[in-house]
Amino acid sequence: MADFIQALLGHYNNWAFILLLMIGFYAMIAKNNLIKKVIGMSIFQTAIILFYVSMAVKKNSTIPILDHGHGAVEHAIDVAAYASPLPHVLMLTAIVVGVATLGVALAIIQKIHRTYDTIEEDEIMEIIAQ
Amino acid sequence: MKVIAALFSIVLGVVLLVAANDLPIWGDPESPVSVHLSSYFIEHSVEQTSVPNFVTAVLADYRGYDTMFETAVIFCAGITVMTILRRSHRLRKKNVPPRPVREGQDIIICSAARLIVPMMQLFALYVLAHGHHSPGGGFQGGVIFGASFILLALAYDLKTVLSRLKEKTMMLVSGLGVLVYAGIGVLCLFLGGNFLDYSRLASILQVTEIEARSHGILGVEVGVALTVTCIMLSLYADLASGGEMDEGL
Amino acid sequence: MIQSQLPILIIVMPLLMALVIFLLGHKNEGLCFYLHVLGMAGLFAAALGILDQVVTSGTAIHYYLGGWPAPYGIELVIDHLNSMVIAMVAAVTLLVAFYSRQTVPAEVPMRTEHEKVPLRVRNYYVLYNLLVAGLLGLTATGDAFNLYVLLEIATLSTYGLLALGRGRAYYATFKYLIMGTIGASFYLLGVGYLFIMTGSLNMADLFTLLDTAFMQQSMSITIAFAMILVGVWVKMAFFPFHGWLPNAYTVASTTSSCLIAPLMTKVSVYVMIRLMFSVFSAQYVFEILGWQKIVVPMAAAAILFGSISALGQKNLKRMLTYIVVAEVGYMVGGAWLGNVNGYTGAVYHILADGMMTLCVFMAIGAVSYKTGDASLESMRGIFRKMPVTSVVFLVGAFAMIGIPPTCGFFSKWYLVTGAYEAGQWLFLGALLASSLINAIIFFRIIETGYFPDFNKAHGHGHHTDKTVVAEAPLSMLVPMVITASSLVLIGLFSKDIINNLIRHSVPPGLF
Amino acid sequence: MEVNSWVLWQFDVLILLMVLVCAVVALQLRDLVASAISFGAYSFFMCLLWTLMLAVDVAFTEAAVGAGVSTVLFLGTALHIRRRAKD
Repeated sequence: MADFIQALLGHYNNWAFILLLMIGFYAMIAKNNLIKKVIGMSIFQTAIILFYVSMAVKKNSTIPILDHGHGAVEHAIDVAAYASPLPHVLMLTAIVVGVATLGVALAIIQKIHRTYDTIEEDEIMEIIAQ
Repeated sequence: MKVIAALFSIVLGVVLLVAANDLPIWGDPESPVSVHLSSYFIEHSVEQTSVPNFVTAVLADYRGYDTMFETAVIFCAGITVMTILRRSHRLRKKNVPPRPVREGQDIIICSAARLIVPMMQLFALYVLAHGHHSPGGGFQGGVIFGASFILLALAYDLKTVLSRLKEKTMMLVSGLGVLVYAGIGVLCLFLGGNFLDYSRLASILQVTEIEARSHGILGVEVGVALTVTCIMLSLYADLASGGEMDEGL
Repeated sequence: MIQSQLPILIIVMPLLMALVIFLLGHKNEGLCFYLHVLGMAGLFAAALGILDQVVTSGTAIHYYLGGWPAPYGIELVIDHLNSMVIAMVAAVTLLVAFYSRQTVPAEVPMRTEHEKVPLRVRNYYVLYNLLVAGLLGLTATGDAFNLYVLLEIATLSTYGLLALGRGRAYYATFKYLIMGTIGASFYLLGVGYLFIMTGSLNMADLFTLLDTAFMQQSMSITIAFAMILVGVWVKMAFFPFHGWLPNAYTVASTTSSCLIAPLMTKVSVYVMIRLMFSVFSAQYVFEILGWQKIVVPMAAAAILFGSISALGQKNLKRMLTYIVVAEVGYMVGGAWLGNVNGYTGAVYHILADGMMTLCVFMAIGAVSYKTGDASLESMRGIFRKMPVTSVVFLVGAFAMIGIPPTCGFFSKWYLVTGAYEAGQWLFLGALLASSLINAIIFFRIIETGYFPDFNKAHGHGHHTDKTVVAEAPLSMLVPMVITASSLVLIGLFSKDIINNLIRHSVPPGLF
Repeated sequence: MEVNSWVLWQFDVLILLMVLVCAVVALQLRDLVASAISFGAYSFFMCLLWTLMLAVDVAFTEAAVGAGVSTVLFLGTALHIRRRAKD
């Protein structure tokens, strides 16, 4: 039992990532309101970012900035003392892509609202079907 | 639909749980992510680029090509939003939903904004310039700079901001930002290196190759910041005014 | 020097051209067009140069961005497979660039008569160039994460180009945006699982790291592969995930659909083939996982579904979009047959289908440009009114059906041979059935176009031509004729293309 | 709990719970403006979480983009359209 709890808690980031992914995915497909769909999309994307960020963590390490400051490095750098920088770099790009998609999605929603005067999916479908 | 969606997301969750089984232990310093490429960056980025912030070094140099397209993505989003939302004078007055009436400008908010905005802009420049040594860089600096304009637009109104920073200038600068980035890359081509090989800038800047990389990173970060500042403001202006550029929130 | 820099030039040239058009083109829309054509012509020349370089040297070109060695920096890898795709993309974009001279000002909604808004035209060309940069970049890259970024820039500009259509375009684009984001996110998630297991992002590096018994048994890697496949399938509108495509492409403007329909799905198919064989291996995909038992019947279902849905459409453009869905089934099925003939057919079909989709979309676009709509009715008597356009359409239709001198025949030949060798009878049957259905569809249109009076005598006698329809303008005819003749040329030179390019790119492990 | 002794795991779990709560609340609220605000809160907690995970650059960006600009963009759109959502 203790092992189980330990395993459960030891991977709690994984749990949260999976839960958020599920929430976001569900909202993207099932929500009727287009804005809610977009919020779901953002949650889905941040969940993936959480996954990448949590894989960069190392035990007993610090942020990925060298604390020697300027100049040449006198002694060897202890790799294990810094969190992995590469996933962070990838996720910076992913955040930017996320906000770009968000902007375009919101612009399209405003345009949909101008055309159909609603942003509820079922009402739009009704208008289109006519 | 809801049932299907719930089913799909549960399947997704279960699949991911199964996959989680043989993932490396969380926080393990010996995991492949920490060992294979990341350790190279931690060990070599200072000696190769003289940038102590590994994230900045990897972002703007080792994977600078990604970042160039990241800037292009932002630029692309700005143009797309502008093209989608803008409408002509003839259609402007028609079909506009009633807007919340603005009850004058609040003196407290306006005065506070006046105080905060210069600080924000200064901080944004600091974040941009100090990205080599502390968290931050072109993107963060640009967003903060853009946010300072958005704050001004929220406190006063959009017209005030757009009279200071003309829309045409704004879009022009956003294009220039990407051009600065790609231009530095092309400059490296002309100097005989590969695309974005900043070490070739050494002959122009009269510094060592390692310092040239550091300066090159700063150069492209400035380009990123220009684009991001202008596009963030333009996204806000377009979305908050429904493409009419007259009044914000 | 310029020889060694060609791989990056093909990507940076459209990016720079987008910025140049953006900065210079806000006053004069004619200037936008000329700059655009100039850029695309240069791009095409560069693409041919790179193709020549690959064929003569016989090895892949590696280009290290920023001068960083392979797994640490990003590299571009151009081999026989993607140099062909690059040449195809460059050719299509150049042809559409010419074609766009009249259609873009006419179709990008200007909203006003008295007040011109050339900004939209300029922005259209900027997005066009960004799309091309994204597509070429994701074709040339050798880095799994870089592929994601470029996929996003390509799709983001696609949203912009599609949303510039009319009426329903916005809702269709929104649907596409949601589906496209799901696809890209799944891809990103799959790459994340690969990354957490191996720590690498470079495709060649991943290939070596994944080639161990531990990795091949790992559940995470299997799921990563599944995620990546689902992500790419959503992007290419493979059968169960195809829902967004017909709506989005039907309501798009003529130029947008001419540009996006031939390119987006084919490049996604290329991405799938690249990931299947260059990140994972043929041995892993076909022997260890053995998913071809599921995927090939899915492809057969896609072909049948696409063809049968196309049969029921009144709107020609919508009909073509369903044919695009069916064609995706051809290529996915071919790639998953797991033998050399299937692979050859799939890769050859990327080239052939790109050109023939372009051909029929351009012809239908010219008809709808002249007559105002794209229904079957608009084709009535078209052979007399627009002879050149109809001949072009005829050639495209023959290629779609798979009649011998055109390229469609050869890709089908290889696919059928591959399906026979693999014993995939369902796929074989679907291929033949789809040819038959395509024949019915296109001969119905040709009949309407060629014998206008046949139906008039039976009740449509009161139908009179309100508008006198003449031939399409020269700027549309020239690219159409070039495309149509290229269909025949690709067919006639199929042996050379296959022997010089495709056979060299066959991954080890296929037999 | 030696597994996570190098961070305050209670704090971590608390923030994770807040993230989940904010996500659900943002999706369930009928008022789109309230929904946008709680999405901002979600982004902010997410950024705290990433700070704890040592991803300072990512957290910085998320604080500026997610909690700042995205929220304003959502608000800008929500005020332009019908504010009540059906679900």
